[in-house]
Amino acid sequence: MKRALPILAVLVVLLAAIAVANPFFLEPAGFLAFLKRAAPLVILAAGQYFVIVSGEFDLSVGSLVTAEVVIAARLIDGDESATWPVIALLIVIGLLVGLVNGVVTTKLRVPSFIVTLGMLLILSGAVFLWTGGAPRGALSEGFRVFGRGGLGPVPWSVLILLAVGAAAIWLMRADFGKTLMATGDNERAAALSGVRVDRAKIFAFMLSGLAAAVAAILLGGFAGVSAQVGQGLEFSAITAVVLGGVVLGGGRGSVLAAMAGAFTLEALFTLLNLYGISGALEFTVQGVIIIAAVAAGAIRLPWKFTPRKGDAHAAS
Amino acid sequence: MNQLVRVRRPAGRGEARSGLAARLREPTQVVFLALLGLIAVGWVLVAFDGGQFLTMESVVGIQQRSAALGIVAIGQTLAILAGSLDLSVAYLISLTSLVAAEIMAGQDGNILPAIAAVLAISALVGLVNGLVITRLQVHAFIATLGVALIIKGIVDHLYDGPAGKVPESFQLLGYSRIGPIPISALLWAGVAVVAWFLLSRTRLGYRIYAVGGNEEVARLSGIRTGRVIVITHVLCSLCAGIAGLLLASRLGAGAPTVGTDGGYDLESIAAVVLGGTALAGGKGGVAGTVGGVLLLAVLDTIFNQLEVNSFVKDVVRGVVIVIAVAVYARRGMRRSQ
Amino acid sequence: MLSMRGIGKSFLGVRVLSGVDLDVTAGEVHAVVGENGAGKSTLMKIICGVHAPDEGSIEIDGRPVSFGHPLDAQRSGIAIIYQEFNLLPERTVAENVFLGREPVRRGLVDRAAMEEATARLLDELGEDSFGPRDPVKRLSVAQQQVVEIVKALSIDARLIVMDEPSAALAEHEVELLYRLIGRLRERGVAVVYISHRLREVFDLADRVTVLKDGSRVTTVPIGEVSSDELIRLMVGRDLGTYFPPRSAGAGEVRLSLRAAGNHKLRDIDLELRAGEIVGIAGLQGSGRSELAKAIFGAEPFTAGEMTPSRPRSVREGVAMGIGLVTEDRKAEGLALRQSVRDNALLVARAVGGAKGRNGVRDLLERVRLSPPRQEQEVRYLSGGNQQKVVLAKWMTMAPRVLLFDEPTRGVDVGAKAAIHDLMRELANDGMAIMMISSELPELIGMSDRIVVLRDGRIAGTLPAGPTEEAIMRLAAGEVA
Amino acid sequence: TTDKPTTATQPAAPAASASQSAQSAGTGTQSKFFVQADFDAQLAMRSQTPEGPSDKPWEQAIAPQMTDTAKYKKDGPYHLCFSNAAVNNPWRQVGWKTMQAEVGLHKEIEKFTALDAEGKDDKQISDIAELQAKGCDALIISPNTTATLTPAVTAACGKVPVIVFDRGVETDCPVTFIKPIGGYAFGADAAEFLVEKVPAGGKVLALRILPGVDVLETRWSAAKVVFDKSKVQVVGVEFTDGDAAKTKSIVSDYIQRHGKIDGVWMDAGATAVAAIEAFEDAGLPVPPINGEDQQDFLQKWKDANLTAVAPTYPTYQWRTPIIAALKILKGEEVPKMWNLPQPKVTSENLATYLKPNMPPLHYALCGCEDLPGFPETWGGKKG
Ligand SMILES: Nc1ncnc2c1ncn2[C@@H]1O[C@H](COP(=O)(O)OP(=O)(O)OP(=O)(O)O)[C@@H](O)[C@H]1O
Ligand SMILES: Nc1ncnc2c1ncn2[C@@H]1O[C@H](COP(=O)(O)OP(=O)(O)OP(=O)(O)O)[C@@H](O)[C@H]1O
Ligand SMILES: [Mg+2]
Ligand SMILES: [Mg+2]
Repeated sequence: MKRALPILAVLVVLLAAIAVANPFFLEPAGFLAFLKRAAPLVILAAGQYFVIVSGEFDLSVGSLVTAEVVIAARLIDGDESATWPVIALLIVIGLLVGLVNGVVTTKLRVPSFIVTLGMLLILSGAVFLWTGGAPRGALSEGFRVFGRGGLGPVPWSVLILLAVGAAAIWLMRADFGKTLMATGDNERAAALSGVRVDRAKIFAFMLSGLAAAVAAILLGGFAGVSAQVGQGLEFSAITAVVLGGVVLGGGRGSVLAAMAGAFTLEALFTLLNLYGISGALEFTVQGVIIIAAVAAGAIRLPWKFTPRKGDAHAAS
Repeated sequence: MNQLVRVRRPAGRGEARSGLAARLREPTQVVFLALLGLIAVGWVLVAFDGGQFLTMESVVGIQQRSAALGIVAIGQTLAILAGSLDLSVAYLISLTSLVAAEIMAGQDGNILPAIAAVLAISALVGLVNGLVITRLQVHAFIATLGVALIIKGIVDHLYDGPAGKVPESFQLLGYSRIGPIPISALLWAGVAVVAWFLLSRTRLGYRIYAVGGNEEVARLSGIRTGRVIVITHVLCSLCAGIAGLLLASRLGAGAPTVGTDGGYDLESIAAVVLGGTALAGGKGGVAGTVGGVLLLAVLDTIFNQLEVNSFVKDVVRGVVIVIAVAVYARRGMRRSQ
Repeated sequence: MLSMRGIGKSFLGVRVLSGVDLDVTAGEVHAVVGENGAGKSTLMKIICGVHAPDEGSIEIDGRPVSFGHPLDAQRSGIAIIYQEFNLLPERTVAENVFLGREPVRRGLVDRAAMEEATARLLDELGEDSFGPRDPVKRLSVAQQQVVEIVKALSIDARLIVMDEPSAALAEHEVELLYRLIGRLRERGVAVVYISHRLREVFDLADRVTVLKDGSRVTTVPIGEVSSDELIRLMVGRDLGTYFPPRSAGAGEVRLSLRAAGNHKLRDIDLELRAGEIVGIAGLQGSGRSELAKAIFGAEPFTAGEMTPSRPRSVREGVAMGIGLVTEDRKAEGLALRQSVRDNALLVARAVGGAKGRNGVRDLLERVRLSPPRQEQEVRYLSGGNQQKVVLAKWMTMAPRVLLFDEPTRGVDVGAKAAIHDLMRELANDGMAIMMISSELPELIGMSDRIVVLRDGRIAGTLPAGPTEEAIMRLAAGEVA
Repeated sequence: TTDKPTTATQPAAPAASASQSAQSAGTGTQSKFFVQADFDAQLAMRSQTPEGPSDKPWEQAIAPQMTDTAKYKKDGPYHLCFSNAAVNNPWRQVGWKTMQAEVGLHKEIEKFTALDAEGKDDKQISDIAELQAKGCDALIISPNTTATLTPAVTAACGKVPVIVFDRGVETDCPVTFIKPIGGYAFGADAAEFLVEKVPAGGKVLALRILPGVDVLETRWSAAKVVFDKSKVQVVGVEFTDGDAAKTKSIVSDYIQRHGKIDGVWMDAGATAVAAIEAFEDAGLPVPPINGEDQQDFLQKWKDANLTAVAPTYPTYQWRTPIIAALKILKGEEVPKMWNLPQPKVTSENLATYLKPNMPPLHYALCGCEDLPGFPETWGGKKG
């Protein structure tokens, strides 16, 4: 919680600025709409957080989201009865992709940047190879309800977000989270304390894959099938996590802050939109803010490069 | 008090491994061997398909296709060797292609000012990347991603389509060739030779390896590591600027999406690691990168000849890149045992 | 020529040096001695511009200087052989030697000149087992040490700092080093020489400065002290008095090895008993750490027997009730950015044991962590307190066997005594303890039995309280 | 040697001829892509009757000016080559399949070589160069961008008969340029519908995919002309990147901000359903809207009984280049500018275009129903 304070403060300021420009934002419906829109990115950021805090990257989530939506559409093909089996399958696929990322990273010792870059290419190629280039089939109403519908006034995605957020916070407080954090901080020390570091990292990748599956269900539900649904989400998710003060290289930062980072990013987009910053310059503002936020965080702390692995001679 | 004497350890590992077999196991050689293998496979496949593989045109095509990526990848090699990386090259290419074409405005007389402006802007972007990384201590991934977004915003704000006009004389850069060798390939070769020279014959090159190999060791040895990283980023951006010029000459105009459509950011990184340069820095070189780029280009040519669709290409590329790096990683592990 | 006044330095709030004065004159060999962690290396790093002092001033030839970067020191004619290796494994010997100072001709690095100069320096040192073009990653530790020396010599320096240059050298290489230092002295070069081997200090030095707990005790001409006096100055008290009393006797066998071995170790026969502290002695590289890691399961035995069973992984070792306090705390023992509590609970969490979780506070009090602030990140603790956290980490699972590898390296005197007390207390509670230490007095003071290793084999076992000589003889393999 | 055309006579950039007469009222300054003459011509073409078989609109041409091709006459069998810009969206996917099926119809085509530029200008330039060396009898080009591909196309013209379709190039060297009437007609069709259905003073939201693409720019500039002359109020022009989620968010934001939106204009139909859903999710009736001939939109239109129109940019135009190539090689004359008819889907003819067994992103005007492999090849189900 303490670690999340700076980003929460920024978030509150942004939300206040939005409310000034758009009073509707203060009404429950307006705020819920914001939460609903932010939900997929926040969930992805939570998943990405696990990977980053363990000292790795996951660049494959964006194309995984696209692949999941396209797969869902083709398999469901408008058939209501296929909804639940396909949702289960999507989750399995998400976990499986994470498993492969994790195993190749830890067992074959390929840097995760490359593994997940390769996975990005493979997923985006394979899924369209399978569907012949463009999405086909259709999602069922039952599938779409998670992204569109709600329980009374509260959108399902907000409820799912709350559940995912709570689960992520719980996981990080549990043994898994603590050992994962130690792994990201000092892999060797963790291994010599009996932590199964490879397994912890693989699990982190699987959580990221799972988050991508959930985000895909929400995004597909929200707006239907599209081939671009996941475009650029990997960078947004990493940006959100970093914005939350989580350090690339591992071992530092809280999942709450990572999720707050995602909300902040989403609030920033909303705000830029509201104040009519040209769609294009939005990116410029975003770039400046990301650099500034990370620089501010880095300069306050006595920051050091993470020790490079594999130089056996540094220790005497 | 440590009163025990350290005994001399056997110099066991020093056995000379300078034989041909050992040389062939170096990543650079591996990538060129793979290249030869791929050409052989391509030959067979295309022959089965009833085509002819390495015709004059396809050889020219391979060179034309790989020139721009090759130049960017050379720059990226420098950044990665220094332990950094640059995700802003794609947008910088778009920006510089526009700057070049806008300033040239179809006039021969404007070519030199345009080149100067492109190089100046590239150097400036590289300087910003380098300073953000070293002075503001932002991780290279985030720093260059942020700069990429900034450039993207500016380009998208100012341009909504191809703009400017490159004079005929400058288009020769993109289209002329001497026999089977396009000028663009010569430009690429030139950049590669300069980079190779820089890395193997100048102090700066030695320092790049040192900083990428172990920043602390480099610092303790009296190297101003921050300066090296900044210069490396300037050089990397200059390469992107040169690629921007080349693309402008090929397209006859500047285009705001030419860099991103080409995927020059991630693809250049892929080519570099494919060439055996370690993503962590300090190990590898330009020759491997040239091999990596050619490998991707030959792969493309084979796909082109066999008319395989682009989705298969993505899958194969992804698999090739991961397998290549896994092979290098295994090699490294075996050696350090 | 070099004059340092009132140098003070703290790391993360821990005072490492305070008010240190040091004067070195041209042509002098000035030895600096002191216990592990006395601050010798830190002082040297200040001379060489690696660290900036928090207080105090440095003058060279009467002119005040302040080094912001190692380069500044180099330019003032100061070279250093670091205690830790500072080489790039991927580059060649010549490239490492001239790193950052490559000779250039017409703007280009003159490889030939560089390799020639390196070859000449290697020649002077009588080193012919490798050449300037060999990549450093293929060299042995001793050969790498030679490269470090050559690297410092290649700077035409007026002051050369040597931080334990001989630690990894063989006898004849040390001889060559002596001759080299003699020649440097003739040329008027000043040498600051750090070594734990007092013989070398007496052989080489003109004057000696003693550091203790970050302060200067004294500086004297070498002729005015005896070896015993010097030790007393360094340790500051009578040796042997502060070790806790030994236990009455050993209990049941907790762990036994029969002809155990792996790639580094051969034919190890060893028994660890409840209530007993077994000391392990040996030269650097004799396989002591390997032995501990093999028993623990981190680098498992591949041959022989181990009862109750032979662990094949760390987790199996932990499950058998074995704990390992590693020799390099920062690299292998702690997750420095995590809290004291999280580090203390790491083992319990990793193996899923429920024990000790609620009693972390009690545990931290038991290891005498002072003050026991559970939420503080461990990197802000002093070396001694960090080591106590490592201890607490293992105690959460109440191990039956605890292996200590250099448990007091870089730990100050107070914490050292506390750790010693604690080790004995644990033994008295029935734990079997194995302790590796390079500090013979400590080993002699603590152990109920000392096993000496040589080249991965047991060279002999000595009963409680042997002389240092007896250990040395076994360790070095001199036939008695 | 050079692969570069030596022609120095390239037509002036369209910007130069941009009409000054277009008002800059209401929705801001007119796009630099706007060419008054083309605008007028396209709007006129809408009411002209095309020549050719009415059951095969891909063979029809509006007001054709035939060009002689005798010099290209050649005996079969033929080797046709195709440089494709990309197959990266459903429209191009449907078109590409249609083209391949069309090739299958003709025995005299011995070989059909196609290269996919994957959306990269630079690759397409190389592809075109490479294809020229493959002994093609005719080269079909679907350019990735207009301006940047012009030199490459010009170069190819010197060696083989070139057929360009979809996007144009800034040279008239190709034997024929095939396209539907065009973007102005599309944009105007949709805008005129909205002006008719939306009450005076009503708020219209215009959704565009992205700036800078000529075929899309013309759609908006035509709509702009129509809107500026009308009494409806365009409350916003937004770019959606063709992203359904973003479209839905933008529409929701506008509904929130303005309370009510009375009409939605779109420059492409891919995200029309997302826009409709934004109204549904807000619990509001869907206002008059335009989409395109994609099945999901047509289905929604029918199910929700919308007030809608769907101008089209027919995918059947992918058949025409093959037909044209064969005509050229046989020495038959072809229109220099082959303007294909560009029908629009209205409530009246909706039923004929809605094909429930086709995938949601299928384009109804593929003209592929009579081709072998239909409907499976296009992802549809039999029955
Ligand atoms: N960079 C650092 N950060 C934190 N603490 C440090 C750092 N460097 C040294 N220390 C601490 O400073 C103290 C003095 O260390 P130093 O290396 O100077 O001792 P030394 O006298 O050289 O010991 P040895 O004989 O073992 O080499 C030790 O407690 C060590 O843990
Ligand atoms: N020939 C060698 N080349 C490189 N490194 C070596 C070699 N031999 C041993 N080492 C390294 O030196 C370290 C010390 O070896 P080991 O642990 O066996 O000895 P030790 O007696 O525990 O010495 P120390 O006092 O350094 O702990 C080991 O970590 C090992 O990796
Ligand atoms: Mg020291
Ligand atoms: Mg050891």
